[in-house]
Amino acid sequence: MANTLNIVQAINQALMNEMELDNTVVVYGEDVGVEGGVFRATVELQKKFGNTRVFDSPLAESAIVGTAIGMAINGLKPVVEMQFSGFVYPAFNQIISHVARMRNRSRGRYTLPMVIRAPYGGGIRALEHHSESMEALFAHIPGLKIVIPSTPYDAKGLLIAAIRDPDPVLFWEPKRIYRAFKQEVPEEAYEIPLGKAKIIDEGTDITIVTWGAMVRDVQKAAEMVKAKGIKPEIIDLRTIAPMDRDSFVESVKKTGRILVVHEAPKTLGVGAEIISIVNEKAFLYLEAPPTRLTGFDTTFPLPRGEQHYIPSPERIAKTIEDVVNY
Amino acid sequence: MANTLNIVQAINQALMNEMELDNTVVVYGEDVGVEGGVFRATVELQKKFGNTRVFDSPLAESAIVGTAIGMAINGLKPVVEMQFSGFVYPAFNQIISHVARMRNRSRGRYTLPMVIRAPYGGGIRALEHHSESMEALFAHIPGLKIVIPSTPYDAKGLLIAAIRDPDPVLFWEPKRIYRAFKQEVPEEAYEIPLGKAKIIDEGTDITIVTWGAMVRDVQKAAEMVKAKGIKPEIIDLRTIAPMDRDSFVESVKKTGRILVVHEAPKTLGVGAEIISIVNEKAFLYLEAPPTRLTGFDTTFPLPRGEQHYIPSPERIAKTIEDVVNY
Amino acid sequence: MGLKNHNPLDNIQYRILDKNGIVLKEEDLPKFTDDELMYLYRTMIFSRIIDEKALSYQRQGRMLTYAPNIGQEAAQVGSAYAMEKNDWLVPAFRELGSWLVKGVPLRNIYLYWYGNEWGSYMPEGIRLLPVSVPIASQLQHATGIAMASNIKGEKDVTVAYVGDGGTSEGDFHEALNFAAVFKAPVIFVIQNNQYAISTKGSLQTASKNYALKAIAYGMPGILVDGNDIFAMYKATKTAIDRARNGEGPTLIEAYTYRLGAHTTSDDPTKYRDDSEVEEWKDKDPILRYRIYLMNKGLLTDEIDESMKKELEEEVASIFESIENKSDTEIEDIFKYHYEVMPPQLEEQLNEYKSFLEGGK
Amino acid sequence: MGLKNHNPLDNIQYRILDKNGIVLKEEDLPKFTDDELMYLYRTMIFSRIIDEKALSYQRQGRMLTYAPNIGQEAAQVGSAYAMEKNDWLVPAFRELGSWLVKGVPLRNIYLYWYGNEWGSYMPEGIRLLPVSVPIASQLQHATGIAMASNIKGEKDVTVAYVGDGGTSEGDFHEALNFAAVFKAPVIFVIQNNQYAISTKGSLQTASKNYALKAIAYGMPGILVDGNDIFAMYKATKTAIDRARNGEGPTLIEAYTYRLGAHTTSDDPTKYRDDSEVEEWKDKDPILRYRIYLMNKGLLTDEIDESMKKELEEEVASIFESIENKSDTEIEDIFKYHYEVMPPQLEEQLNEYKSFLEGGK
Ligand SMILES: Cc1ncc(C[n+]2csc(CCOP(=O)(O)OP(=O)(O)O)c2C)c(N)n1
Ligand SMILES: Cc1ncc(C[n+]2csc(CCOP(=O)(O)OP(=O)(O)O)c2C)c(N)n1
Ligand SMILES: [Mg+2]
Ligand SMILES: [Mg+2]
Repeated sequence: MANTLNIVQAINQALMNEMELDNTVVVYGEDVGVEGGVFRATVELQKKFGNTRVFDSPLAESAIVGTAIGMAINGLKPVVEMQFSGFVYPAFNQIISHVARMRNRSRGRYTLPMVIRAPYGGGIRALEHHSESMEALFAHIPGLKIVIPSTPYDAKGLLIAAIRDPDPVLFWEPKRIYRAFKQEVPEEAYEIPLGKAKIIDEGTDITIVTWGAMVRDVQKAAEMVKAKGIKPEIIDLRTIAPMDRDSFVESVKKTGRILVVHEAPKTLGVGAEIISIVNEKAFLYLEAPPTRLTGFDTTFPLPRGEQHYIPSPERIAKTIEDVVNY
Repeated sequence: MANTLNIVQAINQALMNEMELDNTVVVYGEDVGVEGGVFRATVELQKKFGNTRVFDSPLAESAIVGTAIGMAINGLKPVVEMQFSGFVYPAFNQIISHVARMRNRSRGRYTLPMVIRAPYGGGIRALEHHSESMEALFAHIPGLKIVIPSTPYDAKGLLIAAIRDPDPVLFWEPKRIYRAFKQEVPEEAYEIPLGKAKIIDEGTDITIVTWGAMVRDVQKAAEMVKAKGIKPEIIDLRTIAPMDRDSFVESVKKTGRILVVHEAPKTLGVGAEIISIVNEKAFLYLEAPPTRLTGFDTTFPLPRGEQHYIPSPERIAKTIEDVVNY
Repeated sequence: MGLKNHNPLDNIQYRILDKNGIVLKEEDLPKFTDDELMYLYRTMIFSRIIDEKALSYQRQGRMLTYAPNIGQEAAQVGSAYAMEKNDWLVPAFRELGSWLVKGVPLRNIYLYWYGNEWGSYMPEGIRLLPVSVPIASQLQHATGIAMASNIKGEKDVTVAYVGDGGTSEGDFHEALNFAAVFKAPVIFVIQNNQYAISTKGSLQTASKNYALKAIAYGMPGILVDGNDIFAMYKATKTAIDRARNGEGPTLIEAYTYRLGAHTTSDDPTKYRDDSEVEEWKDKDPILRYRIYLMNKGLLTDEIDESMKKELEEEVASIFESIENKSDTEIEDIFKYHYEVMPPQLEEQLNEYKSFLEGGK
Repeated sequence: MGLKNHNPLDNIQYRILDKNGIVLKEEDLPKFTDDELMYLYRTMIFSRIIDEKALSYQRQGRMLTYAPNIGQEAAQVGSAYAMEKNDWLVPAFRELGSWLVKGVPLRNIYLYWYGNEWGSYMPEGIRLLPVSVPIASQLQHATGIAMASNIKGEKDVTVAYVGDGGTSEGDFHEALNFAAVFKAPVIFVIQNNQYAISTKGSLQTASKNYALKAIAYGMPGILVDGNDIFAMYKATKTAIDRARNGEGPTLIEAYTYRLGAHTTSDDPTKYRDDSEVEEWKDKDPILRYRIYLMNKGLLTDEIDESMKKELEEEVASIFESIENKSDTEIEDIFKYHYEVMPPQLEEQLNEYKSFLEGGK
């Protein structure tokens, strides 16, 4: 059985499925219970599973993440929500000092099968701190996994895989496309393996690596350049850490060119790592400088300026041409 | 007048000088007052300037940084200490949400002339969380500056420049070499400009970029390879963000090869950014893959394993040879 | 009044004016001139109109998200009015009434909610920080500002706001603890509007009220009827005087109610009953103050109407002055990160501008 | 005893055994068998010897940094002894006595301070988390473990430790608030040893004591003479029984004193007077308990001597078993980050091993 869902509905269904299949899964966070989350990702869960397994917490991110660590140690699989990824920082100490390290510290005795979900990224005309893309911060920290889906189908399969993963996973949801489009999604639970990128368009002229909401912008740009005879290969990274390096290294060996497109600031954004890996693994194949098209090294602007920040399909297309014509 | 000081003494003298010259400078943090800091960097300050300007605070990093924001807004220049850089994370929200953004948010009305100092890096046989090198986290955040000195002379001049800087500066001190060697340091205040790297050894065969405690290890490695006829150009980055790109870009144009050496984990360490910049600015000059030699993508090991983590002069020398002989 | 006589453990709200506009504590009644009394009324009405018009602009698609203050005007105006001009105000994000008392131009306030960077620019001379979105984080700044006043030997007091939800954050705890340890001249005002978005107080804390949390820090706390503008003024004034006198911080809980939605993105019918809201409409802080002024002969329906009309026109004209004319300049995105723009940023700005100009 | 009768606002320490070994509250005296009484003594002595020997190894350059517990043995052993086997213990880093009660092998404890990763490995069956270095962060885990017990309908109770300094961190506040809101079966034990490294209590908080901070969360708090093993046991047991009975969390302040340095890197003469230390040596928790046992006829100088000798030998032999034999395997640095090692890590491990082997 399949149904047609957008990303936020697919996430909701993933939670429904897993809570049904595994009664150690619990869901909590700010406003996730009675209200079902400010983006409605957890809607109906409390009604269905009761307020022991789905509940509203006090307003304290460090405690939400920190108690999830304790729950995971004591046999549960907490899936907690940060209301926006911009509000995860009060919990940063818990994440870097404990979420990332408990398995290593305890030599495998205490593992943390937990998921931290958060809506992430810009472009929804929001107030300050509601638009950032800071996945690189977490990708730099040994011991973490971070996943960013770009379609309803992937969102559901990746979230289920994240919940079942024996290790902690940060699951950052591109809220700009929460409701942008629908897709056929199986009703039952299924997994999409973490750590595997996906080639969503095969091509020969340039490798484009991207993820999250930018995937659709890249696809639009690809249509524009295809009209000019350029054939891009598009890779949706899906898991940011640990990264599927082979996916783009192999692709670059074929295309000789690479462009990374992301919303996050340029300096030390994930693009920097991808380019460095390409240098290490495919240097002799390179026919043009590996290139980044990213957000600026500025704070994400408020709504009346945000149109400038996220690389537009037009800018992406222009950059693809520049790299191909190098 | 000059005297011979190690790094921690040079830092202490910088604080002495600036507190004397500018009575808006205040110093506080955990154990910095009566005790003079666990590494003695603030020793004698309270005696000299009284406990209104130099004081011990309760054990709460978010408050230490958060109150410094308020003080800076209200006309002071706070220089606060995080006891170890591994304990800055409770303050991460204050740093990313406010330290980095207050000037931008307020359109220049509220600026933050403040400094956050912390001993950083590994190699002192310490307990968990006392050895990390996480400068990349801060370098990714728009609006921050982060400085890492490598000598007593630089430490003093850079710290004074940081205190005088109208914007907030993170000042990460390589504690492994706090007392490793002494240098002639002028007694009076002087500045070394932020944002400028330093070529500490000129050469023609390979550009090596490094900073902090690794500088000395790189110098040792350079001696080893010089014996084999290789002439490395060594750049001490000094300011990690915003970075002096020209320093290494120009150097690579000359040498055609670059190696970045840092203690931090490889993935999304600062090396990734340097390599990406080199790709963007000097692609056609490259004669070998830009290379990183870094800490592992693991938690920094406890003392009985730490000798494996930090790249040794021998490993550096070997890697230099590999890149030069590519 | 003395704060000592109002132990928050007793869980009794400090109140001067009851919900029918009757003065309960003549001896505590602030000695305001008629002008002052009318100014306070006008400010509450102004706040209400700014909210209502913003909500209607938002419904018409002319405004972005908006967070209304309806029902909390007395808590805001009453507390802010106890401040001197040089005192610092550190807001959370739902303190419109306090901003107005502080003299922030409505233009800025609307620019902020309109999504323009200049909304957070405070004109020189107004000691007010911009909105702090990360809940409770601003309390640290307030304590720091107040500590700086002490260090500099200046007599300014800082007043900081936080919501009931905000009391659960670690920053609340640390800011109050620092304030008490350093005897910082800072007043923390909790606007307990009983909800943090959809989350009720009983899910936020197990303590009987929020004011008593002061005890943990060795500072006085007082529970106040937040819909009584006199009580809010009096409690805040007492705390400010105390702070200015070197006696340290105070925690004030303004027990009030958020009559509207959390923001325009929120639908409160999902989590609370209309009957609860109706009950609180009865306790509307403007209502009771209006009766008081009428009883006193200061206000008539006519004055009231013409005041509202005038304010409505002012609000409309200010909104129109910014509508569709407030896109952020590209340079403005880059300009304010550092005093001197680093080459990286300059390069990114130039690259982008040349892309827009169709160049390379 | 009932917690209700010990209001921390009164600032009176709960005490059963005074510093001269005299029982003050016969009715509260725990009903221990002679074996139990001797076990408690032996454990405190064991703790003391482990500390003293570690300090001497450290002085000889045979041990890395070490954080001694001297003076705090009753607070630790007394509280931990009130736990059932299945109860969870969540330590900070200065709870040696509690670890011993929980049954952690000394080998692990010494491995930890010797700088070996396996020091933090807890043998299966022992419900104790590893040392948490970031101050107060562990309290969140304790609350989470206890919430999970509730969710699963299990009756286990969690006991968590924090220092006086740790109470200033935001995590302390959030963990206690969550615990109270969710009625989690968790006991927070503050070991108030009066210093956070060099920082005295008066610089840490303006409240009269730490136990009264419980009031802010609507949970019971009790101030206990932390050098009285009976009082520590009794207070913790009462709180644990309460928690197991579904009545939620309790905050216990153990008022004690750190007789030694913060760690071997610390020189306390820089910040405190010897006279203060001397005064507290008089209140040594082992001293008063020793007198009690002697008065009771359970302990003689002879038994005491032979017990100490035996324990000293045990400690020495364990230390020797790890000395110079405890370098971390290279694989061990990489192996425990994820259940399945990602290719990146595998590559780094292999590259490094081949470097060591002199290969390419
Ligand atoms: C650190 C942080 N977490 C979450 C949010 C999202 N958020 C915005 S307002 C709000 C509720 C605030 O409640 P309260 O403090 O009672 O203030 P009120 O909205 O009632 O004025 C939340 C959770 C935020 N802004 N910051
Ligand atoms: C978050 C954090 N900040 C700072 C430190 C450094 N540090 C280690 S122990 C300590 C003092 C702790 O004092 P207290 O909580 O009273 O415990 P005690 O050492 O007295 O047992 C400090 C500041 C740390 N470990 N973690
Ligand atoms: Mg509220
Ligand atoms: Mg202590």
